[in-house]
Amino acid sequence: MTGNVIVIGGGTAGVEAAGQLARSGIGVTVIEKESTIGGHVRNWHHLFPDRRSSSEVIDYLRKQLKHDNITLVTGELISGFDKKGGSFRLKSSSGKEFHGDAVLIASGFDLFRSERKEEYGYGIYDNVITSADLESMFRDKSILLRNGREPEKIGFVHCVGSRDEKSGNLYCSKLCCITAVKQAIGLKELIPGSKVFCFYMDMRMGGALYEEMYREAQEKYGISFIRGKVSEVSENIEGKLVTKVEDTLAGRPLRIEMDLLVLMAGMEMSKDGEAIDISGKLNRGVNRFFAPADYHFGSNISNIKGVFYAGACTAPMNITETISHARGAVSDVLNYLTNKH
Amino acid sequence: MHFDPFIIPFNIGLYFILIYVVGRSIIWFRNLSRPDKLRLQRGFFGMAFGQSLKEIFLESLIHRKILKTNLRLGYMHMSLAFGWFLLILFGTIEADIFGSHHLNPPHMAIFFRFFNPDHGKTAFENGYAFLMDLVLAFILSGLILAIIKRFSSKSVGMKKTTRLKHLDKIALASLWLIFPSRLLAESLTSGAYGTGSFLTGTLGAWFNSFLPAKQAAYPFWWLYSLSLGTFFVLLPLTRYMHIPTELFLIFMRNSGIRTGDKAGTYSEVEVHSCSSCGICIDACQMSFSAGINNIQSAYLLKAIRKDEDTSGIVFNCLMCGRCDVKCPVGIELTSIRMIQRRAAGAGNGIHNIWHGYLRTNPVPVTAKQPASKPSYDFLPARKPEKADILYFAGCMTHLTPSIKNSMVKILDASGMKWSFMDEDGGVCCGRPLMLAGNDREARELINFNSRLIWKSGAHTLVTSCPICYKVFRESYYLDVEVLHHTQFIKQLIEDETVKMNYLNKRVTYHSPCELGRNSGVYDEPKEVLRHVADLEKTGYDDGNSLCCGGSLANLRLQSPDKHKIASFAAAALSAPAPDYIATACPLCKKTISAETKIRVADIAEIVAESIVKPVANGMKKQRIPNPIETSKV
Amino acid sequence: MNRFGYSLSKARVIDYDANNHAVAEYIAEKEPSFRLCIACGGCAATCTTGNFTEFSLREINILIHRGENRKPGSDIRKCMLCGKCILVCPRGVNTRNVVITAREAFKKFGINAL
Amino acid sequence: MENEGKKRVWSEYQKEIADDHFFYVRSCIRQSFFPGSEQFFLDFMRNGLGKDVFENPSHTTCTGIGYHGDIVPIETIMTVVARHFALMKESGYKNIAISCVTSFGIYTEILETWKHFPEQLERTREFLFKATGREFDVPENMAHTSDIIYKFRDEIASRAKYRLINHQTGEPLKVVEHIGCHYSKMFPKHGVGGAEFPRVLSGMAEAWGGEIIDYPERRHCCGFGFRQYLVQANRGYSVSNTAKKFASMEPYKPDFILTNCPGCNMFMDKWQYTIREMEGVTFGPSGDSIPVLTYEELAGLVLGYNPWNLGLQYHMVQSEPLLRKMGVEFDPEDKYKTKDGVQMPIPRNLINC
Repeated sequence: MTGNVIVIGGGTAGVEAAGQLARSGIGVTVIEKESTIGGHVRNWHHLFPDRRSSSEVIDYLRKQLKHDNITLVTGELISGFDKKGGSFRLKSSSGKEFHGDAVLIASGFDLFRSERKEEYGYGIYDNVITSADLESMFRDKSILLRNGREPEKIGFVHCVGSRDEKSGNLYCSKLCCITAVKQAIGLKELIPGSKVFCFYMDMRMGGALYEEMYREAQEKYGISFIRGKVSEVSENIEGKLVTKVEDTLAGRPLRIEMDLLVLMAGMEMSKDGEAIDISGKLNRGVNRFFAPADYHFGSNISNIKGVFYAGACTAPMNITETISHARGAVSDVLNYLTNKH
Repeated sequence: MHFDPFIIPFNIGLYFILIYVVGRSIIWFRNLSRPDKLRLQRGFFGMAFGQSLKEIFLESLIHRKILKTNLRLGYMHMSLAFGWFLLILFGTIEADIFGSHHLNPPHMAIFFRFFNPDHGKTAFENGYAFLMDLVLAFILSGLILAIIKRFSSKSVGMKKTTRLKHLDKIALASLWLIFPSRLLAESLTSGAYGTGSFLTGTLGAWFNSFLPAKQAAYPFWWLYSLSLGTFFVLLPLTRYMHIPTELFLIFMRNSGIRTGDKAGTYSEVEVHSCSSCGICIDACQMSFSAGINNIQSAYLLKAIRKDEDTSGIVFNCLMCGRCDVKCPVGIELTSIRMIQRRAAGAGNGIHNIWHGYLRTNPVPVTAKQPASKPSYDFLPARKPEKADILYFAGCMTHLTPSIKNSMVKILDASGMKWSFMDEDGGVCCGRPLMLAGNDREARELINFNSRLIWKSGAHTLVTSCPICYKVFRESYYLDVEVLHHTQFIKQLIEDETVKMNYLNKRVTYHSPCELGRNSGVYDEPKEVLRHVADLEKTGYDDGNSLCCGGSLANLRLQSPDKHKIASFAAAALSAPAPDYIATACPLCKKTISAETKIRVADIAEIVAESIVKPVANGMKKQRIPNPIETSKV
Repeated sequence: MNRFGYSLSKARVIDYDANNHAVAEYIAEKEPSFRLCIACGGCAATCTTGNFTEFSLREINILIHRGENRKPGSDIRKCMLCGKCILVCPRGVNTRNVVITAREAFKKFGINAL
Repeated sequence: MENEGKKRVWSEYQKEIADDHFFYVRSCIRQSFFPGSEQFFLDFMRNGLGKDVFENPSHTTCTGIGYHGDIVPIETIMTVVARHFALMKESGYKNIAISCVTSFGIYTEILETWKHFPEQLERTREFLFKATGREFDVPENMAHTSDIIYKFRDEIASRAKYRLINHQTGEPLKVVEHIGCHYSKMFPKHGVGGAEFPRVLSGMAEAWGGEIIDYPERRHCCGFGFRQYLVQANRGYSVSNTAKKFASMEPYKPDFILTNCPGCNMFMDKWQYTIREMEGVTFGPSGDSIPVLTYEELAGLVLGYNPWNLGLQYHMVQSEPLLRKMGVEFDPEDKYKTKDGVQMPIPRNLINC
């Protein structure tokens, strides 16, 4: 089989798809905006539910990318494409052009900017951090407050920018619940004497081994789960974070002081993903992610023939789902190229 | 020459222990309640005395019960106890016949060979020596088993063995030394004088071939006497106190004294009668299914003897009664546990009044003040409907509606005038509270239910739950016949009130602990089953039946361990590949059915499915539709 | 003091940090399955006592976890220990021992019932 | 706490505030309880800055208290507000300056309503015309008077006679700002700095040398709550709310409370008295209470106005301790004299005196 496919995005989805395509004899150009591949996984320390080190995923992706059919272009941001006959022309922001027989968009997601939930004071209060910040603390193996002390009371705020009409995101980001459980366990292991709380609206433990991990968090690690959306956070004179939440199970408001508050930032359509389709030719869902042609049978297919999707550019996904989705995309791309020639 | 200094340790030990045991018995006797004193006096001078002697012979010497449960372990106990007894008996006779005097002091019998080293020359003497050697060999064979058991309990067919404390180890060492040192002492003496039989004689001759046997024997006679003396002196401080205590227990029991609900002398004697043989551990499903090996009765009694806090042990028990049935000493283990449960936190449980050799005053009993004392003043006044038969499903049965519905069908079919006492949810029978040690609080519920029962005018109370059944029978003061539904159904069958089709199914029967072992109802359920199906044996029948693990009696057991116990029971019941596993308890049904693919059905369900039609045809159904009216106080 | 015809009212807020967590810790230590509750309410729905009076083990569980001990201290007395809740609990919480241990804890820490 | 973070928030909530030619609408509470404040505003704007601020004597209450007390229907209050707009139109003004935060909230709510439900606007035109024969235009620019003072905060700073600095220690005074709920909580984009970290008062206090305290219950309501206060049986909720705020700010030892809402000012001032009488509790240092100032009073003090002309003696909590800290010169003898020098009766049991 012959042909040349342009994959936009060198994260998990893009690299997985590129590797599979290349092994089918297709020429692949992977265009990554950063200087290196891996996407968000690079910023993560370990993954749920098996607590695998995320570097293993990066190593796997590197191996996938090692193929003569693959050309990796880094530092290029795609800003628009057009289709002439059966071939695509893509423009990058630096003015470069790329040509291919098909385009696979794997532009992934952006983490919700937690500053937007002003009431939580991210960027204002010293010890309000995001789940991503905490991952980098895990990588340093040191969880310290701004004043250099170890936190004793840590709270996880679920659904920051997800399931939130005020943030304009009605959807569930799906991974934050299990990430909070994973991070809470990680914290308890690093600081066994600490008290850890999760403030949740619903615990959405849909994946394999998620519920088991939740149970372990309760039973083995003594993590407290308080059902209620954190409404506001303020700093008191000792620098502790006064957290207000309605304990919906007790039916009463609850006030608790925290040393450290971790905001579980949700997933949003990536800004750079939006830039690919500057002229708005591709359909978008109500969640602003790229809308596949069919949520059941065509989750990798776009409304433009020859443009395909892989991974979290269509909806929040975990690594497992992203890899499956990317493999699905490969099958659709190959079908398309076969019928085209 | 009838004296040698080496006999001093033995004599000190012997006379000490004899006087000590008599003293202790007197104190125990004095501590008995007045009725129990009378019972014991009457028993001691009556028929019970012979009964006791027989029991002492069979159980304390022969160890019949242990032999029945475990041949190798029984042999070990028998050889040591009965063998030693024979050695003393024959030794005394030997000293009496062959010694210089009649009626010799005990050491003459024990150290006969030392004082009569050339005894055994004549044929008769030789024959007697052969007998003595035989008995010694018998004991030594048991001793070897005991030593092996200590280091590998599986060799005597035991899965677990009890753990020892320090003094026990010293006493054990001295006990172990007694018979080898006797063997060596007698052999060396025999060797020097050319006497002895197949054991001592042969061994002695061999020693004499390379040793100055006569000189070498003397230290071993010392060792023999010392080990005996040490063992006797240490006896009151160790678990071996169970030997004399058990004799006292047997007399008490045969006189009709029982453990009862409260701590007393009898329960204290029971605690000291435990030999820590470990049979209760092997019988315990928490041990063999769930691997929990620190809560069994032997450990409970040991903890009481050591005055340790027993609360961790007492509540972690299914109260299935398996150990109770198997205890070779006949200690009422479940009753003792119940006493400790009632006393938890209040200090009026069983205490060890013996510290060292001396009796200490028992800890003063503080009045029990339960935390946040349960209170059921919210219960509404209820007015029951009049009926002949009252049916009480019980809390658990409401979670197994198929049992409830089957009973409704059966009761309707019976044509009797019946009423459903807890159709809209009743008040708990009180047994779960009692199992948690809250007897007084349970009384509130018992009174509430009692009032409903006698106001109904019913002559029979039928319940589907064995837990309720036990408490209705034992702790309610009711003027009605209390029947478990299996008993009730059996009556219906016998009266031919209902007729059933034969189902042509193979079933195994799980006897619920509360119904079987704890209430003695084994036969009626099986007879009902045999009436409709083929009943298969499982190897765990009647007294040996298993607990499902769901028992409400265990307050501490965690869910995963519960599942292990249930799954073992389910596997045993499923082994004959029956069509159904039948049981007679909603809790057992729920617990077992979670662990097997075979259908688990209550006997009531099986009966309801096989009912042909009511024989009392034409009789109007008299079931009262709304039996209990609620009116708020 | 002046009487204004109104007065400062007690806050309804659960002041987690000011509350006494000794009871919750005591129970969790003695009966670790206490932590496993997810407040599904199965226990309360099947409850024999709850059939007659306001009593919810779910509520008691949550309130004790928050250190709000007064209401549970009173309510816990109503349980008959019948054990239906154990059969219903999806998380395998040893509910009866939770109740018994809670009673112990309330006594131990001298928390008076309402 | 990161001020950079706050600046980022502030930069996202900038509103356009007109520079001149204001149609001024008064506040019921402010003109009754703190008349010096409105007097200062008009005086400073007209004489200090030379701006054109017009007052139409025909303007009335906005009926906001009645509206929030559930006795004035929304159609009625829309018509009343429309009448004010008509007066403004008739007077030839396009920029409205509102003294009251309740009114400001009402005006923004009504303008937003009209934007989303234009038929309501048409109905209101009809109602107003039928009732009064007047016609109106929607204002081009709407500002709360605290917005206007905020706009000219640097101008005031440059003319300051006193700064918000403890002249004995040289330390900045600790200022607790309290923003009226209806200023920006309903429509963050209409408030300077938004709803979570409003800038309007903190901007003034910092410009004049003070230090803003960010305490945990900063966002909490003053307790007015309309119905909570108006019905005596509910008044306990109102005072409890305020007590919660005081308890939360107490550890920071604030020198004074600065408000932009006349209702808040009144409640935070008077409830301190009430709580002291009820419970014997005060929240200031050494048994004192915390003075509560309007932004006009504060601006007046900074500019060197006579405190008694600003009406500080009308407060429940007296401000002498604050005046001494600021080094403001004042004559205690003049406190209760009329402008003609006639001695008035002196109230008993003054707080902080």
